[in-house]
Amino acid sequence: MWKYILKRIIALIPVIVGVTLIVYFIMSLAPGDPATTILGDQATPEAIAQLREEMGLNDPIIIQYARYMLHLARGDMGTSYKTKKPVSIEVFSRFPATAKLSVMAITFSTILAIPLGMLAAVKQNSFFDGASMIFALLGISMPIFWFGVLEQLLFSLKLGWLPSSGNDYWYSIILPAIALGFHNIASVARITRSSMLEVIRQDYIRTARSKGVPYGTVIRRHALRNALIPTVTVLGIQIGALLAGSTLTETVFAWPGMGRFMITSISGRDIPSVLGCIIIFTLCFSVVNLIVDLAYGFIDPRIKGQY
Amino acid sequence: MAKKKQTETVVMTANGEQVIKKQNLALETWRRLAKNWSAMVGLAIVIVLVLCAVFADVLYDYDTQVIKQNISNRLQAPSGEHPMGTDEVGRDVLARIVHGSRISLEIGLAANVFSLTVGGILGAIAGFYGHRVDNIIMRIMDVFLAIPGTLLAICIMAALGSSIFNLIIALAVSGTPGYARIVRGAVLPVRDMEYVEAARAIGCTNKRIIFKHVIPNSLAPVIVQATMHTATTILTIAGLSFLGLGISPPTPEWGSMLSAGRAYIRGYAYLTTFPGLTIMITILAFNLLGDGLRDALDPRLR
Amino acid sequence: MKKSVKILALLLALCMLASMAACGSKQETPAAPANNGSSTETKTETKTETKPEAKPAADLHCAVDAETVVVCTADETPSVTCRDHNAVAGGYVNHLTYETLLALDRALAPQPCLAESYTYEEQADGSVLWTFNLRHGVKYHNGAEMKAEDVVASLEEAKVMPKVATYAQSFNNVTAKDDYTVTMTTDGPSASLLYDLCSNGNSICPADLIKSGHDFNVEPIGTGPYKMTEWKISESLTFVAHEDYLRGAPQIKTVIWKIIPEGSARTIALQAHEVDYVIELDSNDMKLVEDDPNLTLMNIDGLSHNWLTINNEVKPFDNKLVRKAMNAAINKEDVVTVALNGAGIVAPGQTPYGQLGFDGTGYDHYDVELAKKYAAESGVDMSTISFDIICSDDTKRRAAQVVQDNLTSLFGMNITLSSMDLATYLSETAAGNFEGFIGGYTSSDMMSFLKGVYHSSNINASNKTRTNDPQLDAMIEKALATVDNAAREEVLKECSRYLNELCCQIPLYQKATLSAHNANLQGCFTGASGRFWVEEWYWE
Amino acid sequence: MNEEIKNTKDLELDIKNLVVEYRTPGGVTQALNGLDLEIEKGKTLGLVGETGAGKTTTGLSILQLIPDPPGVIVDGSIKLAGEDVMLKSEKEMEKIRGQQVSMIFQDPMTSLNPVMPVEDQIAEVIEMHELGEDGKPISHSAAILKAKEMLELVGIPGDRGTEFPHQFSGGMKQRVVIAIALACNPKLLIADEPTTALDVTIQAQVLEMMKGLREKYGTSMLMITHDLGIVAEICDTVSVIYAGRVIEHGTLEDVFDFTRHPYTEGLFNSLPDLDHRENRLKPIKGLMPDPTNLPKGCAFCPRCDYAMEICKTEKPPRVYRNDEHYVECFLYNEQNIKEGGLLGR
Repeated sequence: MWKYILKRIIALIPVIVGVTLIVYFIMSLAPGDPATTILGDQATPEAIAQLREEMGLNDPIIIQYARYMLHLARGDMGTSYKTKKPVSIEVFSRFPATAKLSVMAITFSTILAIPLGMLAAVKQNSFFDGASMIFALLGISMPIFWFGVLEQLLFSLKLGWLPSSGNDYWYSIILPAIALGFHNIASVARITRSSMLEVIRQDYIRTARSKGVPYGTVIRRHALRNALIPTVTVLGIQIGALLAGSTLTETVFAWPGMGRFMITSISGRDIPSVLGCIIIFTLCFSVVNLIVDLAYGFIDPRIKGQY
Repeated sequence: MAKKKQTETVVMTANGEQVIKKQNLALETWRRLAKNWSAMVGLAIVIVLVLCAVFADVLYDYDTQVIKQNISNRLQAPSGEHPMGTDEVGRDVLARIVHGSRISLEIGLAANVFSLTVGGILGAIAGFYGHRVDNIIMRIMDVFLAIPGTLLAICIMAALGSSIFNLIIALAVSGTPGYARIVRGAVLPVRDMEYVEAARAIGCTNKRIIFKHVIPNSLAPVIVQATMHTATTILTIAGLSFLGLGISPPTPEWGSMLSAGRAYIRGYAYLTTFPGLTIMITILAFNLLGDGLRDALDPRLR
Repeated sequence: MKKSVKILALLLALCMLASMAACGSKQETPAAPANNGSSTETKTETKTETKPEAKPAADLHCAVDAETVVVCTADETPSVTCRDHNAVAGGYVNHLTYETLLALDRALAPQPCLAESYTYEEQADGSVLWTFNLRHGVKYHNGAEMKAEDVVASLEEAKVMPKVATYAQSFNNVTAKDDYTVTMTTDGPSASLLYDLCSNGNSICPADLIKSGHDFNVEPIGTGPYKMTEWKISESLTFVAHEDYLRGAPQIKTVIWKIIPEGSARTIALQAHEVDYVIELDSNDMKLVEDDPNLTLMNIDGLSHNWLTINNEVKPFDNKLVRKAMNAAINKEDVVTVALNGAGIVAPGQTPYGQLGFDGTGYDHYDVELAKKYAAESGVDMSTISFDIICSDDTKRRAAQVVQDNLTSLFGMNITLSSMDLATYLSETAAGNFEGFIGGYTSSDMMSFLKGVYHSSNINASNKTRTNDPQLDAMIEKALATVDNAAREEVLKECSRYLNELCCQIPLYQKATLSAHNANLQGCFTGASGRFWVEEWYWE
Repeated sequence: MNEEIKNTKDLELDIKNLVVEYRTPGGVTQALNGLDLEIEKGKTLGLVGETGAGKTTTGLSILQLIPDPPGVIVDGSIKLAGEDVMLKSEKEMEKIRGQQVSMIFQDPMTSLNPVMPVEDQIAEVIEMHELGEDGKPISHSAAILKAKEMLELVGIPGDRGTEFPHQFSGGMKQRVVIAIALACNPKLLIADEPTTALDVTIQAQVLEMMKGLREKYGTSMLMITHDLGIVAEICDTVSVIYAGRVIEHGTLEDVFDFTRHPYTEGLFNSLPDLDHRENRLKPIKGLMPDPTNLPKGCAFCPRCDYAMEICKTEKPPRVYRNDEHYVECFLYNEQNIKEGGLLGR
C-alpha cells in the first residue's frame, strides 16, 4: 500500500509540471502586463519600465518559466508580484479557509444527497423519486452567486440569523457552505441513486431478502455500502468542481480563501500567485482522489488486496 | 458436453431477444424515456427553448426590441406591456430572455460540438490503440482534468479577452478532457469485443473500425454527457459573467443579464429573478433530460 | 424529507442561539468609558460592571461596541507599507498608520502636518531650496520620536520604489540640517512639490527601521493615529488607537477593517449591523440606505473624471470635428442615470469640475443639432465609422451601452463593446491598441490631472488619447512651475478652455464618492478625494 | 377423481393455477400460465425446463419475492403447509423466508454480498429467526458461532468465516449459500439450478452434500434445473415446465421411463448417449416462443414434430396416465396414454 501511495505521488510530478506549463503560458501570453496592472491607470512610462525590470519581466517567457520551475523544484513558489510576499505564505494563509469551506460543503451535500439518492432509487419512478431529484438539481441549476445573495438577503438581512459575510464566528461558514454544498447535491444524489438502482437489482440483495431480512434493513446493511463505491468516486471528482465553485462563493461571502485570491491574482496578472493557487488546487484534487482510491479499500474488500 | 450444448441454445435464445431489441434501440429508448415523467418535462422545456431560439426573430425584433435602449422607460416593473419588466436602459427583459436562448444554446452547442469532436477523437484513439498512445493522450488529459474546468475557463478568458468566439473556445477546451475520458471509457470494453476482432480479421482498417464500430457503440454515454454538459456550460458562462469575463453587452446573454442585474437585486429584484429563473429552469431541464436519457440508455437498468 | 426539514430547522435554531450567545459575549468586552462621558455613574463594584457599557452599544446598533468601528471596503490592500503599492485600498489604510510632511485639508489644499512650517528661496542656479521645520515630540507607534533623519530616509526610499516613485520626482538633495529641520531642492519653482509631499508614498517612517530592513508589511510603524495589530489575510485588518498620537488619542479605540468584495454584500452587512461604515457603497443601493433611518448616506461630489476616450491617432478621430460631433451627440444625463444610478454629475468640461483651475467655457453640452452641424462640417460620413469600446467593469459597461445607443441612432455609427478585465484594459489602452474605451482619472489636483492625461511624455502610459500637442505641453509645464495659487489658477483655466476647444475625448461623468455608515457614528467627514478621518469619529 | 387422494397427501407446497405476468412498457410477459405444483413433505420435486420457462419465477413466487414492478401475481394460490402465502403480510413473509422456506440461487458468484464477511451473512439469517437460550433474540456472537458450525457442516473450515466472498472459489461460495439456506432448518428448500455455475466435479460434491443434508433434516426440496442428470440423481417426482406451464408431471420413473410429451422426449434426445456415441444428438428445433406473444394453442406446437391442426388453436387438456403422471398434449387420450407412448418409449 505504501508503495502504491508513493507511486501515485511520483505520478503527480508530471501533472504538476503540465499544469504549471499550461497556466504559465496562458497567463504570460494574456494581454495585460503585470507591471502596468499594478501601477494602474495613472502610471508613468518610466515607472512601468522600472517595475518590469524589478519583476524580471523583460526576459523571454521560456527563461522566466525555467527560472520559476527551478525555484519550484527547490520548494520555492516565488514572490507575489502584487504584494511582494512569498507566494507560499499568501497561499497557505488562505488555504485553511478554503479547505474548511470545502469540507463543510462536501459534508453538507453528502448528508443530504446520499439519503435522497437512496430513497429515490428505492422508490424508483415514483413521485418522490422525481421530486427529490428535482430538489437535488435545484442546487446545480442556480448560479452560485445568485443563490448566495438570496441566502444573504433571507438569513442575514430578513431573519438576522447568520452573518452575511466574513469569517468572524464559527457559524459564519454556514451560509457559504450551504451555497457551495447545495451545488453538489445533485451529482452526489444522482450517482447514489443510479448505483443504488443497480445494486438493488443484484442477486445478493435477493439473497438477503430470501433470508427474511426486512427490506429497509437490506437496503441499509447490504445495498448502501455497495452503492457507496461510485458515490465516493464522484465525491473525489466533485472536489475539483468544489474548488472551482469556491472562487465564486468566496467572493460573494467575502470568505478569506484561496479561490478569491486566485481570481484577483488572475485579473492582476500576478502569475506566481496564480500558479501557486493552481498547484495547490491540483495537489488537493490529486490527494483527495488518492484518499478516495484508498477509501475503496475500506469499503470494498475486493479492492483492498490490489494495492 | 450436454451442458455445453444446452448453454449454447440458451445463449442463442437470449441473443435472439437482444437482436430484436437492438433494432429498436432508438424506439425502445424513447419508450423508456417517455415513461419517465421528469425527463419528459425536461424534454418539453428544452423543446420550448429551441423553439424560442429558432423563432426569436419572429417574436421580438433584435434591433428595435432587444438592444434598443429607451432610458425614459428604464427599470419598469413587470406589466402587461413588459411582462418581465425593463432593464437599466429600458429594454424589455422578456425580449432579451427570448433572444438570449439563442445565444446560450448556440454557445452550449458549439462548445459541446468542439469538445466532443476533439475529446471524442482523442479518447477514441487512446482507448482504441491503447498502450503508449493511450498513456500519452490520457496523461495530457489528466493534466487538463486536474485544473478545475471553471478555473481553466477563467484563465483562458482572461488571456483571450471576452467575445462569443473566445467564450466557446474557453468552454470547449475545459470540456474536452471530460469527453476524452468518457469516450475512452466507452471504447475500451468495445475494443475487445468479438465483432471488432472479427472486423479486424477481415482486414478493416483501424480508422474504419473506429468510425464504423467503436463510435456508434460509445454513443449512449456521450449523448448523456452532451446533455449534461450543455447545462454546465450555461452555468459556467453565468459564473464568468459574474467575474466580468462574460459576453459584452448589448448581446442578450442570460448570464450577463443576471450578473448585470445583481446590482439591482434589492430594488428591482425582477432583473435577477427572471434571468435567474430562466437559467435555473434551463439547467434543470437539461439535467432532467440527461438523467432520463442515462436511465433509458443504461442497459443494466433495462 | 420531513425529517431533513426538521433537522435543518433545528440547525438554524441552534445557530440563532449561538449567535445570540456570541452577541452577549461581544458586549462583555471590557471597555473603558472613554470620552463619551456617559453613564459612568452607574458603575458598581460587582462583576456586572461592564453592563452599563453593553447597553449603549446595543442602542447604537454598532457592530461590536462603543469603542470599535467596523469599516468595510471592497478591495484588500496589496500591502500595508506606504511605498510598496499604489492602490486606493492601500491609501485608505496608510492614512491610519502613517503621516506625511504635509497633508491635504478638506478643501484639498496642502497644509502642514508633520512639518510645522516651510519656507523656500530661489538659488543662484535657478533651483529652489525648501526648508521644512518639523514638529517636536511626534511619537512613532514604537515610542521613538520622529527626527529629520527619518524624513531623509523615507523620501530617499520613495525615490527608488517604482510604485510610488512618480511622486518623488519633484524633490532632490533631501538633507537633515538638524534634528528638526529638513531641506530639499526643486529644479525651479514647483507647485507640485507640496502636493507630492502629501502623497502616501512620501510618508515618514523611522530611519533605523528602514535601514535595518524592517518588514513594514508585517508591522507598519508610522506616526499615524492607529497602529495595525493584526492582518487576517483576505479577511480583515485590525487597528488600535495610537495613544501618543500628535493630535491626541482617537476616541475610537479599535478599527476593524473588513474586506467584502461584493457591493450588495457590503450593503447587506451594513444593514444587518455587521459593519458600521461602508467606504464604497454600491450606487444601486443608494436609495436603500437613504430610506433606512439607522443609516446615514454620504454622497460627495467626486474628483474622478470619466470619459469615452478615443484614440486621437486613429482615423477619423484625428479630426477634431468628428470628436466634437460625438461629444455633442451623447446624452450625458442618461449616462449618469444608467451608469451611476444618479450618483454623480454630468462632467461640465474637459477638466475635473471642483478643482482649482476648472473652466467650462467653450465646452459643448448635449445638443443633437450641434452634433449634426459638427458632423456636416467635418466632411466625414459618420455612418461609415465603426469602432470598438472597451469596458472593464459593470459601470463602464452600462455607460458604454448608452454611448453606443446614442451614436448609433443619431449617426448610424457601428459600435461594438468589448469587455476586458482590468489588466488587459490597462495594458491595451496604455499601448494604444484601441479605438475607444470608457476610462477615467482621479487626482486631487488639476496639475497632476493635466500632466497625467494630456502631457505628451505620458503617451504609452496615462495619456491614452495619445494627444501630442506642444502648446498644451507648454501650458502644463508652466502651471507646474507656478507656485503662486492665483497665478497658477489662471494658467490652469486657460488650459481647461484650450482643452474644451480641442475636445480630445468625450467627458461623461464625475462619479460621486458614496459611503454610508451607522447613523449613530458621528464626526464622519468625507472629502471630495474620498479621504476620511477615522480619528475624528465617535459614537453617539 | 383424484381430489380425495390429493387431500390425503401431506403437502409441504401446493401451487394451484399460478399466473404471473411481467408488465413492462414493451408488453406483458406471461411468465407463468396456470402452473400447478405439489411437493409432499420430505420429498424432492424436480422442476425441469429451458431458461425462460418460468422456473425461477416459480421459486420467487413462493417467497413472494417477484420483483414488483414489473412482476404481478395475477391468479392462483400458493400454500405452504396448508397456509396461503398470498394472504400473508410482508411482516409474516419475513418470518417465513429463511426459516420455513429458503432458497439457493443459481449463481453463487453474485449471490453473496461482496463487502460482508461470509460468517456475518450466515449469522444474519440466524439472528433474524432464532432465539437464544434466554428466549430473547439470539446474540450476535452466538449467531456467529452457529454460522461457523454451518460452515463446518458444508465442509468449510469455520475460521474462514471472517473472509470475504471473493476469497472463495465458486464451489465454496455455493457451499456458503447452502449454509445460509439451511441455517434455520427450513421445511422447504428451493434450489434454483444450484450447480449450473459450477465445475462438474464440484457439482457432484455439492449435490452429494445437499442430498446428505436433506436426509439429515428431512427437508422438502424443490430442485429447479435443466439438467436431467441431476433430476435422476436426486428427485422423487418431476415436473416439466414449458412456457410457464407444467406439461408433464410424474414420479421420476413415470417421466424417465414412460415419457409421453414430445417436449420431454426432446429433452432426453438432447442428451448424449455415452453407450451409443455414434448416435447423433437430436436437439429440439427452434426457440422458445416469445413470452410476450404466446401461441394461441399449445405453446410447444411451433417446435413440435407431431403438431396437428388442433394444436395451433386450442390448449391441450390434461391427460392422466396414473394418479401422479399426467401430460398436456393432444396426442393422448385416456386410452392411448396408458398404452405406451407414440414416441417409442
